[in-house]
Amino acid sequence: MVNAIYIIVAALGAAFLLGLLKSEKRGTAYVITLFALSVMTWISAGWVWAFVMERAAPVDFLTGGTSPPFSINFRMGLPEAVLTLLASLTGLLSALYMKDVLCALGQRAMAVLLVAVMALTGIILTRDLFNLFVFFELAIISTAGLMLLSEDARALAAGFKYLIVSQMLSVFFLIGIIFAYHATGTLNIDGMATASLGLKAGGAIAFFFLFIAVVAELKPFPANGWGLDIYESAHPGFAAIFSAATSSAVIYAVDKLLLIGGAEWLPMATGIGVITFLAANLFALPQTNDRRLLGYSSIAQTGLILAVLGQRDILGDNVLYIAGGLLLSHAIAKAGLNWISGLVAGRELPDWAALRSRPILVFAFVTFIAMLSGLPPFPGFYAKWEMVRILAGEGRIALIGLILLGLLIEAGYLFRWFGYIIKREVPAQSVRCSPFQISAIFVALASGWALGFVWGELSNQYFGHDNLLLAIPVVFALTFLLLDWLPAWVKNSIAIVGLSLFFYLTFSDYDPLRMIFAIIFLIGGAVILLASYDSKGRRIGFYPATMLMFAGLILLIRATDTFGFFAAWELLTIGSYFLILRGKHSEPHALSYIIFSLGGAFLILAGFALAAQGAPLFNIDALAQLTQPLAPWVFLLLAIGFMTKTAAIGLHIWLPGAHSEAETDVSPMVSGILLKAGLFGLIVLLMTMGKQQLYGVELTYVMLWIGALSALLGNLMAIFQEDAKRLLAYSSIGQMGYALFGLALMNHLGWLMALMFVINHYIYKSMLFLSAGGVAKRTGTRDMYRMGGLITLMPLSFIATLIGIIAVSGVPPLSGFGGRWIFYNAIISSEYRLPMVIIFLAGPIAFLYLFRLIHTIFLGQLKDEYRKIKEAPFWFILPQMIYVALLLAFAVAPGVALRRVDTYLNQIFPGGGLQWTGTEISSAYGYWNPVAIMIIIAVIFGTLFAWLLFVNRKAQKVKQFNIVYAAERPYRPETTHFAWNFFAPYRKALGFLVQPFATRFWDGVTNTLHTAADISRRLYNGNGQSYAFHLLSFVVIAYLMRMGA
Amino acid sequence: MPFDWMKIPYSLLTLFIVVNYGFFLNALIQKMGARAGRRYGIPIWQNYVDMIKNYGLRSSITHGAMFYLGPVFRLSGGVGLLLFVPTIYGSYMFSNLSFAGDLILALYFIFFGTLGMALGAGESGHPHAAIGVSRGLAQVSTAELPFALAVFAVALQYQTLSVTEIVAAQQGGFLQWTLFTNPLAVAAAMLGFLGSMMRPPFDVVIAPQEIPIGPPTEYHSAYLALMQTNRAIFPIAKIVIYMNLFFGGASDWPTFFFKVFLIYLWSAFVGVVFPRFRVEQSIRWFLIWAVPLGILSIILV
Amino acid sequence: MRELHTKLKSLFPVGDLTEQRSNLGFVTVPQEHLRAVLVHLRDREGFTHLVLLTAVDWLEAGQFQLTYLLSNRTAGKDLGVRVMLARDGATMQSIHDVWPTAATYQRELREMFGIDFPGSPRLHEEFILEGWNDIPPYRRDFDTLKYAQENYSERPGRVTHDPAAHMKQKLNSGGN
Amino acid sequence: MKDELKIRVVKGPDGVEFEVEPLKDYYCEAAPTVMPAAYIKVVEDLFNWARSESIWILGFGTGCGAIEMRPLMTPRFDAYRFGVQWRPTPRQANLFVISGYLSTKTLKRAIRSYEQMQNPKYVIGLGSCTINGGMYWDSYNTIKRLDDYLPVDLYIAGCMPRPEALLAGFQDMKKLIRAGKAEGANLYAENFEWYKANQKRVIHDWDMPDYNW
Repeated sequence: MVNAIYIIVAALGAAFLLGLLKSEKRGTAYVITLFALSVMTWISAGWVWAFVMERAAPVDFLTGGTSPPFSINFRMGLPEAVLTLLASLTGLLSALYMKDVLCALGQRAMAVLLVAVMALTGIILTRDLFNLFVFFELAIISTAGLMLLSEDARALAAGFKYLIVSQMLSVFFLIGIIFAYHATGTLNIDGMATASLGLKAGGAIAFFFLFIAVVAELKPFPANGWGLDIYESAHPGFAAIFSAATSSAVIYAVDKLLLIGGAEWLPMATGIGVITFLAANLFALPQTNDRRLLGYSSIAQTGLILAVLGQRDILGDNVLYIAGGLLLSHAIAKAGLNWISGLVAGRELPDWAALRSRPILVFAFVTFIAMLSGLPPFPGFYAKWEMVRILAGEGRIALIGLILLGLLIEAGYLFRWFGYIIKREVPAQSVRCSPFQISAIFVALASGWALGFVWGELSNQYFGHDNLLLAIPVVFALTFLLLDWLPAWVKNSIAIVGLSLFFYLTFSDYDPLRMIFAIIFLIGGAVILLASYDSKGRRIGFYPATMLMFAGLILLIRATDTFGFFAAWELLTIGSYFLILRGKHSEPHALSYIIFSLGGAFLILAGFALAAQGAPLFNIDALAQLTQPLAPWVFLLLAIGFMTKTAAIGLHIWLPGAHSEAETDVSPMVSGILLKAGLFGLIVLLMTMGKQQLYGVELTYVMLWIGALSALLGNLMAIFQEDAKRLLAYSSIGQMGYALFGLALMNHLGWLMALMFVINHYIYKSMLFLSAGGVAKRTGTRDMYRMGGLITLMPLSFIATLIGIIAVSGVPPLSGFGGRWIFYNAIISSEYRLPMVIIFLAGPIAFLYLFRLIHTIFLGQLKDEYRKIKEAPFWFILPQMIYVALLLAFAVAPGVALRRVDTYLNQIFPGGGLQWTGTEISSAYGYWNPVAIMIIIAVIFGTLFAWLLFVNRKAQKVKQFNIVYAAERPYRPETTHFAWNFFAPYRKALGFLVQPFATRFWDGVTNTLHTAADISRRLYNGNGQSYAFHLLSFVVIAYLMRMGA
Repeated sequence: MPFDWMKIPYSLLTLFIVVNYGFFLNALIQKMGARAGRRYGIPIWQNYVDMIKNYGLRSSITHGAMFYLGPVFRLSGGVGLLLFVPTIYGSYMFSNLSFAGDLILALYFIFFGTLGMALGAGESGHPHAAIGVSRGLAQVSTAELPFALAVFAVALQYQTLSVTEIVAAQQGGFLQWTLFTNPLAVAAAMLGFLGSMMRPPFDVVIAPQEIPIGPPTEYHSAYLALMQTNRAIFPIAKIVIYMNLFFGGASDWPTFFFKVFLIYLWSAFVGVVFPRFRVEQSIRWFLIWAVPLGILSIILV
Repeated sequence: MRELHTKLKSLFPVGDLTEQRSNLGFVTVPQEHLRAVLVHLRDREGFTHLVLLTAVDWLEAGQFQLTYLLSNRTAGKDLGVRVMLARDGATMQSIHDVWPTAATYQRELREMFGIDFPGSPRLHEEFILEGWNDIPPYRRDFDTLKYAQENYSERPGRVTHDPAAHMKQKLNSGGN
Repeated sequence: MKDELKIRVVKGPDGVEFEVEPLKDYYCEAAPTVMPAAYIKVVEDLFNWARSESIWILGFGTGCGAIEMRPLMTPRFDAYRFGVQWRPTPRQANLFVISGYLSTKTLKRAIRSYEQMQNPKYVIGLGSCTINGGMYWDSYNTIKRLDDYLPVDLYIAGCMPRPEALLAGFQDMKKLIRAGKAEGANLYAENFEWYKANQKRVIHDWDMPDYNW
């Protein structure tokens, strides 16, 4: 093992050597610089290898054999090794990245860079306070020097402000060191820790100075205006170092200091951290400048890590895993993002759309923001999970709330940014980059995924969770990243075969209830994917996203513990987000989808964490063992989380846009399949936890009301839509309301009905979405009133829609009736009566929008421009016809799917099931015979039809204007087709019910956040004096809070 | 249960009786309306003549497949509705095809004809047809609500969804009828009944002066004859449900004729007295006057 | 009515007042002053309502007489403003901007009399007649009988009686 | 021809332009045909009886005679007892009462409505104006002989005939129908060219297909 001192030596030596070179020898100088950085990286990597693979023990050593301040006290342990590797690697990559700049500026710049990296490694390695101070000073000066590398004129001012603030901090630091040395007689950190500095006279104030000086380097709120100026004006290569390496080093310094301070300083760290995290994220929300946004995000992330360090009293040894995961995620992602920002010409966020010309950069961007947002399979995700789990176990609920809120805001602006990249117009100036720059980014990308794997392995090792990157569905999904160069039809075939094969291999694993979901997710997904054969070309990005969603769905039903469940939930959320974002105008809708989904996911996370009470592995079934007073809260959190996915009323506003703006074959996936994930969650929840009471309120009763209101308002809103797919989307809200209602009834038949709805809704909603999508594809519009009379041109789509609406409306003989029949039987045996009134009202309202759907599209008057359109593409029709067959089959023989479930439900709700005698199905109250119904209706219908054919055999087929028109004739089809605002009288009577209250509420929330951020942001006026004042007031406030107490 | 082929002729017999009674009753009610206006009104056999005439028309047109099927849907709905409910209580002969399903089947099958008819009318391309359907659907969405609530109240009261069992529970004197045991539900249902009979004040759907008779504007000849047949069957089929649920059912044909007549008379009586509501007025009317009764009946059961 | 006439006379070169009743009078104004007079009457004298706009064909004089009948609702007075137009190429300025309803009257006059009102909205759309292909039918030089005989087939056997003689004969023949 | 009936070029959603010819694309072009009576005489007799006892009048009043029809619905005359009723749509009507003078403009609408009725269909001319022009004998826009344009089964003379006369006319109409002599629709189909020529002679802006199905 190479002595760690050589890390410092290499940098210093190289810097010294650079000074000797003639100024023309810039190439040589650059090579020397790279070499030095490589050596540093190599040494650090060697140490990491030693600690990880050979389980080496940490090494302490002193330079020169004397104790500080006359020598330097170093320690090399696993964290130090990793962090030095991080710092030096970032330095190396940034140097590569800044090749042009460095060569232009000459040796001195390279020397400063080397010194900066050296100083950072020094901060990480040193174990004594004095040298910490020295390295800090070095870092500050070299940072200020590096600032000048930027071509930005503001960099000079920013560097100067930075110097002012830093010198103030240095003064504090020095004073602190003096007092501390005076009190303990040692400069060694561990020595001070054992000497219990805090207990000594003046020790507390000494530590306060030390602590505040280092923490202030982390740019805590509000003393961070200067930091932002640096992020904004520095060269991106340097900003990467500043963001990734510097903050990591300083964080580690804080960590070391906290060792001295002991437990009583931890709350302060947490407080500062959380406030910084929240405030910085909030301020980032209205940012339009990319680098400033990155700056805010960096500040926020360091704040979060500080808060985590502040929780080390309860996190214990896990702090390394959690803080490390967050820190490395942050460092890699920020370095990567900063590097990418150097490739983008414009400084506004939408200018980043330029990245679209290079898919690999888009992929890198996604990876980085996923790492920042703590999404699987990256370290941040594991860290988030463990952190929340442990915090919840110790009852630190408020802290969880604040952190999750901050994460949500962060995800909000990051994904908004991603939306810009995917959806905004590509600016004229494209991405310009050298192979060096690309390789730097690529290394960050690769290490991000590698760390994801490492953290997954660690998670497996320590907490018994599965490594997500080893789960077969996820691997299958990620494989499509590599296969993206293949034509779409090949990938589609692979996807279909993959889904079917997975089902074939695993179908024996599922109980009847899960079986229904497995069939819908896997086989159902494969059927919908048939429609994807219609797309030509390569369809970059579609299959990884789709398969990621399906991977999430599959893992969801296969999950046995809460971690697996939650990870699957997040996976399907991200996958579906990417899918939805692909729609032409879906940018804002995809954003609201991801925000609501993540919000819901965080509630689920909190719920699971609360339930686990700190246990690392918590089986889902164990939810059943929860007791008062915990159980109802867990139930509430989880229920709201799942209801976000089923778009229960109030949480529904993301759904209409997201489902209607998605691509034609995506809409059925997200509507027919994805919504079921929420229902599955609710089923699991209700199955394990049953009825819960909170403050005397039966929570399932509340759900009953929510379900009923969703059914009513979803249906009501659907009838006022002009857009076919929006109508279907609102109808989904209503249908999910029914299913929610059925589940919340908490009896055998209610559940059976919900499951019947699950199956039915999958079939007919997928079919209707495909049909509407096919029509929209042919007509080029989704506005129903522009269509009309398409029945003769698109007969198969019409048949699909016809069968679909009969099934949705619940009219016999199709399968929707079975659902209604079970529904009635279910509510008779339930004691809740009032919410049913609402459901009853909702029922007939469905007819209104269903009729509108079929009438305004297929019936009525055909328009001029659509006279020559063709039937929807074969690949859209094929799945629709499969669904027609399925619906008919399911209508005649519902028992095939339901009988086993019925039996299975007896385990949960004993008794109250159905009797299946022959073809007749009966309950305690009534009976029906689907086969008989079908035959009777078919016979009656057939007889009458034959009779009409006979008497009417000479009927003259006429055309669309051959109508009686009060003795006039129609003028144009547009003015003859009664379609727009079809239910005008209804709006007059009940329109007041569909005021967009929920939309207004959520708009209000977002606006409030934005306004608050906008007002507070004026703190940062760019004035150095103000910043100094902020810093002082921060110190004073911190002092008062700590010492005054 | 093995299927009994005798059910078929029996059902046809019921159908035959009900069609004739329906034609008779329609004419009778029309005549009574005329008498209220001091006219003689149509001959009692007029509806038969009209139907024969319509079958006898030599030419007809069609606007397309759905237009063609509309009346078939309509009449199938009527016939099916009739046959899914036992007509005469305690009679095997006139229990029809009620083995196929219970009350819920009948309730949902009501919409079968409506939906098919609406689609057929829609394909005619006539804006008045679409306007009529729009009005009809809007109105029926709240008119059905009190009825649905009442049905539910009755089902709760008797703890069954089987029509036969509901009737059985009402045997033993007229005081056992739901009318007396659960008057609120009956009141709600009978108000809802008005809304589904296409008579004033709820006949804006087929407003002849304004949107020349709405959905059937384009229908004629044999189509119209089928629809007329349905107009004879459908109200009776519907009234049979009301009779069975609320008025003790009928255990022989005279009782059947009498009760059906009285229930039918109720809508006719209201119809000749009141003018017409606009759609949003009738929606409000049902929500304000009928639905609360239904809710009360559910809560108080 | 007389004061009004006096007042008008002091402002515009209007002709004499023809008083039909105490509250209904007619004045003639030169074509070029019509607009000013109408606007004055509407805004200053309270004649806010254009009751009708019609024409008389003075074939012999070679003139059309346009009558703008205005009403003062509050005072209960009506005033007809007349304008004489040359019959050949009859053109009059449109007043649809003073009273929007005038546009409809003007359409009718164009169709029935062939008087042009340049600028009036939808002036050249058919108003009552459809596919008219002769001179405007309200012009007195249009022979409606001849037109009817030429265009519409007659049923033979139609005879015309002098009503007085016919009735006398009928009564004398025993009242059958 | 009206603009909306002229051939127009439209662009489909796929960007391909094509022609739309409203009179061909939006209207059925078939000519009316003679519809034979039922093959079996008894059946035809039954139908004729039913037709005569169920006369549905198109609710379309053309002239001042329209006001004479309204009293028929009132208690004083009560035409319903004779099986006569009014239908709001020509599709369901059998009898078209031309109730008074018929301007050329209304004639166009009358023709359209007549053609939209189903075979067999009957026309009654009410009042002298439909017979020989009546008091509109010299009008520039009123036709004088209805039977030149539509096959009239029965005229009711008078200016105006009172409702009683109409009732009597209906009874005569019934006799004609029952005797199988009211074959106006077939007459119209047989002499279609002649009727069309007459119609087009007076209707100068013919803006509809030759036969309005």
